[in-house]
Amino acid sequence: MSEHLPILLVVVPLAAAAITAVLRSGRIAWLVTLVTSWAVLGISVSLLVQVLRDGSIRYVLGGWPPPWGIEYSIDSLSAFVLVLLGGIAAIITPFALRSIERELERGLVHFHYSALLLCLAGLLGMTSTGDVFNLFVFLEISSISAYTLIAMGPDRRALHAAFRYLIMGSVGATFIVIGIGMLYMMTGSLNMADLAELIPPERNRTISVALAFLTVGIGLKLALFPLHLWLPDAYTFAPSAVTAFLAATATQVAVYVLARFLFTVFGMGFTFEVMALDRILIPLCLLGILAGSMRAIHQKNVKRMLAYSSVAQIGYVVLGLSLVSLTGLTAGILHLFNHALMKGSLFLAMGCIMYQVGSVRLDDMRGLGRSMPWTMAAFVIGGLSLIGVPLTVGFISKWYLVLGAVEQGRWIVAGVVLLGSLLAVIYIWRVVEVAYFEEASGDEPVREAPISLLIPTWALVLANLYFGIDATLTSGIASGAARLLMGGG
Amino acid sequence: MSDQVILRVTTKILVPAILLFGLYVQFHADFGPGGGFQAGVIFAAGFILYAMVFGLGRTQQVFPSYVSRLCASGGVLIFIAVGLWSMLRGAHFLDYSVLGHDALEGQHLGILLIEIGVLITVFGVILSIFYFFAARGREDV
Amino acid sequence: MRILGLYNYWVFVFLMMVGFYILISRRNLVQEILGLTIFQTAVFIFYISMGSIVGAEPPTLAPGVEGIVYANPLPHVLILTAIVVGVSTMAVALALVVRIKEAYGTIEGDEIADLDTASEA
Amino acid sequence: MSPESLTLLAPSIPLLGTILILAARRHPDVREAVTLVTAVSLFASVCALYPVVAGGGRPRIVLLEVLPGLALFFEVEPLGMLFALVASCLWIVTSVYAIGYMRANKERNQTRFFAFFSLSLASAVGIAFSGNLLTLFVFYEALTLATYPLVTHHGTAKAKEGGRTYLGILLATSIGFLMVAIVWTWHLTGTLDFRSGGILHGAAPPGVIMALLALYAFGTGKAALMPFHRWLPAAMVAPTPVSALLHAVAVVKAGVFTILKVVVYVFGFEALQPPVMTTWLLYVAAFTILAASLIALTRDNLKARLAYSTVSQLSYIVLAAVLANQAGILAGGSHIAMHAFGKITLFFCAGAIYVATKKTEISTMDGLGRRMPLTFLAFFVGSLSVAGLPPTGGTWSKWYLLVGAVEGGHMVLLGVLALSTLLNVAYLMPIVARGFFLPAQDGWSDGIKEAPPLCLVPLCFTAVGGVALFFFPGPIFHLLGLLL
Repeated sequence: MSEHLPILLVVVPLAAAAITAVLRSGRIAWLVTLVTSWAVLGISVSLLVQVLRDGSIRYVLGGWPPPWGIEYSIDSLSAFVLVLLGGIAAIITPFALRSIERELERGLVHFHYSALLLCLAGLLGMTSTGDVFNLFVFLEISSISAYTLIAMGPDRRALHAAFRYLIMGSVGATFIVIGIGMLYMMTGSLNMADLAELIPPERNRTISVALAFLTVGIGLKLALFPLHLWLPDAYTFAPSAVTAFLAATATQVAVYVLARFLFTVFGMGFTFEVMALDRILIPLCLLGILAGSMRAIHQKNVKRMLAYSSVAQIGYVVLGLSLVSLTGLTAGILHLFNHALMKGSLFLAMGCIMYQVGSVRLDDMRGLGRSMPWTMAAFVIGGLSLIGVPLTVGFISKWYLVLGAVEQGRWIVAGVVLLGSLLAVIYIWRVVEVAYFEEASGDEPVREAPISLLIPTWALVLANLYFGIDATLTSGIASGAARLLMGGG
Repeated sequence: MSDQVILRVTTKILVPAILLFGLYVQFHADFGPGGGFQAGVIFAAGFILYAMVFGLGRTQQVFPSYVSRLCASGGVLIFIAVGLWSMLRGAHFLDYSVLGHDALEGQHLGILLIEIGVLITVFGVILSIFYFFAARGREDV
Repeated sequence: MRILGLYNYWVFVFLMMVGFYILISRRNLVQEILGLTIFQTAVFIFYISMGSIVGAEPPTLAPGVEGIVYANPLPHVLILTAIVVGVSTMAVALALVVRIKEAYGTIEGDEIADLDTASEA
Repeated sequence: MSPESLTLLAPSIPLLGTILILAARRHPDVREAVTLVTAVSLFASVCALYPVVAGGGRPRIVLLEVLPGLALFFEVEPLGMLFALVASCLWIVTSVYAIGYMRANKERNQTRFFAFFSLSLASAVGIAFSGNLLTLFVFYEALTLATYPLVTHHGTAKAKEGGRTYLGILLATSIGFLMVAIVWTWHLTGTLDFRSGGILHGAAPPGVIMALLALYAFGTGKAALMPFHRWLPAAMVAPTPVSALLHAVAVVKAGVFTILKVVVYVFGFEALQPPVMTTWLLYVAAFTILAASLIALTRDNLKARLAYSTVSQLSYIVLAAVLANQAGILAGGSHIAMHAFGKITLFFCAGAIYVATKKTEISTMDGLGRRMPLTFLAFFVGSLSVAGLPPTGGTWSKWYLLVGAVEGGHMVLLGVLALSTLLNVAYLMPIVARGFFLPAQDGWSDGIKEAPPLCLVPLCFTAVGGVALFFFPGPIFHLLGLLL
């Protein structure tokens, strides 16, 4: 059975999505989702173990050998991302039960779980496939289900946010299809490993244009500054559990796809030496870090603040990739993982507040430090992680990023990375001050969130601490994956 | 539009023909252009035509929206089941060769089942979308 | 001649730009969807052109027929998938527009933005 | 118990104390007993380590590996031993004082106060025992965060404002400079361990060493080198016990301790000899000494004046460290202890005056000395200690500082130090003089008496301690001698 794990990983949530769509009870749909997400976690962990032990896994679909058939290929990088996806899904599903019941209409609940599973299946597929067109299909599966997930948000603005996301996401997807088409035109292959060998290393106009289309297309999905315009609204108005899920998974997988294309498919030499893409990406990332953090400071809605912070954090991740060094790549991959943990816990804390207070505006958070001590403590720890305080995962990311910048003598990069941290102090502390120093304004006392919401939140918070204190595991995997990407190029 | 006699009569004649043509496209796919995809759309078109002439209520008596959704999911499940079946037979996911006595028969059977799955899903999805848009803003459904 | 010979690629670029222009210049949601659809359709033409070979036969095997140049079927298969994806996207987009119309009473982007700022204040 | 496990035990005691304090939140008496027991057992376990370290041992225990090749570990060396001794000894005194102060003032949120106080001590001991730069950085940041709720204890707008400055400057300098310096050191040497003789010597050209020195000096915001000193006066919004222990001893000493440790174990003396330019940093420190003293002269708020005095005194230690010679290290190391006893006495007095009279401004303290003779006597002794005059311990550190400056050939610094002593006298002695010699102002002198015993005893104890250090500085110099 274990040889089929790569495909089961995608098929199980897909089947579960089909089943939950026709269930009439939200609770049973939730149960199916829960079982599925735990199964996915189990499968992805065993895949990671397998990959670390025996090296990359390849699985051929339908008995058609590559490059004709679709191939699933899992190396240490994809297995790492798969575990992240499984873990986040497994933690957020228990949270979703009560949070979603409160925020959604009754009739929509089982559709929500169906879309969630579909989105998960798409993300898992994107991560495990070795075929570029298959990747596009999974990308669209996850995107379309993400649009519907966002549109289910309790506020009517969610609809408009989802529409904007849909338009920009579809443009991005179309760009990706064009890029893939051009690759196919030049090489006659869609298999990643095959493409990597067939793409000529020297300058070639079609391949260059393909790179441009793919980078912009993925950049749109990734919300890479300045293509991030859809992200703040979408994250702000989506249901809380959905925001946490998307913030912790969708952007991370998009980064994974970018890394796959830039390093594995096009190859490091072509992307960064011939095309010098780093000269474009690094300034954009730096601008993204600064602009995202500055915008975050001025937000009145804390979810939107965190969304802008995500724009900045995506800048960090892509910055790591575009340093094109072992340390830089390790930093990027680590931050991909770590950012998911931070944002996951922060958005789950927002979900707890939404559940009890019904709003996540800064003004409505007065006195929450007293009335919701556990939730706010989770927020503070998540925030400290975002800032990059030692013993949290954020510190590990910053450590590698700064090290990568210092190695190459890029002082401006190191400076901006740390400046971003300081800006994070400002926007996180705005919330802390309101929650802890201002008296509650409401008439009726706010109570602590129920334990079923707190446990998932704290599970992520503890993960923030654990992987910040003992980062040997994650950094070992990340540097292994980085070596693979560098060697494969 | 149910008071237009010509429309009603034409529709009554056309709908079975459309459905039959759908099945033709479905099963002729072994030898020429066609397949579950196109067939599903044609099949759904037959129902949609019926609904436009005779009203949503009557169509849904024949084919409730819940069943259309069941179809949409069921087709996907058929597809997955075929994949798992070949897996249980010891081959990779969706490797039809092991489904029959020999590889040729297996391929035949496999693609047939898959196409039926596609037919059902596409039909269910198209019809669901139609139901959704048509029912929007109305009290009677 | 070479430039004219690639006319379907010119059509692709033209349609793509038309679609993209509509997409960014219109604030009506339905018109935006139309722009998006034209934009996507352009890509279909791109893929189909890619698979065409002058004088090629449809790629079906028949006993006793050999030595024939077949058209490349793969781009067509790919684009069939892409069409399905496009249709699904459009379905979701239209469903969203219906919901937006119900919630806001308008499908003009500017008016929706005004309503949003009004409810923010 | 083996020295290694003691090394681990010492920082865990206050950590455990924090948990117990939180658990005992409903019973103030139990809670306070826990605080005292924790403080005493911490001091006892640190003392138990003293013979080992004084005998030349360096007990070491690895906590865990954070990144490949980069572990969190404790290693007790003489400098850290000294810092831990001072901090844990004074914590006992401060605990007694804090109980008296908090109860007399009927402060709110006392559980939170004592819990975070204990947590701060855990971080301080962690800094003292840290075996490499990473461990030090971890506990350095932990100390910043653990003291934030103490600084903002009152929760008023002013406290919030002070907390902002406090956190802003400390985090900005540590993340912005210190972390870069640490990462750069790691990049250059591949290790962050504290090793005798330094790890940077010969690993980098003089220009890089200079840049690193600047990053370390300014990155250690807790050392309050100008222009990054603003957080210390801002932290004075905290209740006085916090100012006394943390902002005269634990936090600020953690800063200068970091600089000392970096100079001794990361750079090494050789790395800081010409052609590496260090003179400019000496002058920055000298400027801080004089400027802060001058500002202190202008402050009427007693705690603010003491805060600026601390800024000035911290730069003594920075100056001593950057001299990078033997006398300098003796001066810097011993000044950690000497200044601690002097300054904590002064803060205790300020707190006692506040408890007894609710007065914070110096100009309103005329004649108080006759009502509170013990407090003002202790204040006098503390002032002598801070100014470095006999018969107090401060004399020794100032002496070695002068020797170090002469050895290093920096005659200008002699003048600076002399001037600074004068300034010390000028901003501290008038307070004593006002208290004893000026006539009491109208209307308030009736009914004022010494603060409650729980406040009074500690300040007498530290004042006596300051004098005792003049006569028995042996253990301190024995420890520091091990470094040379």
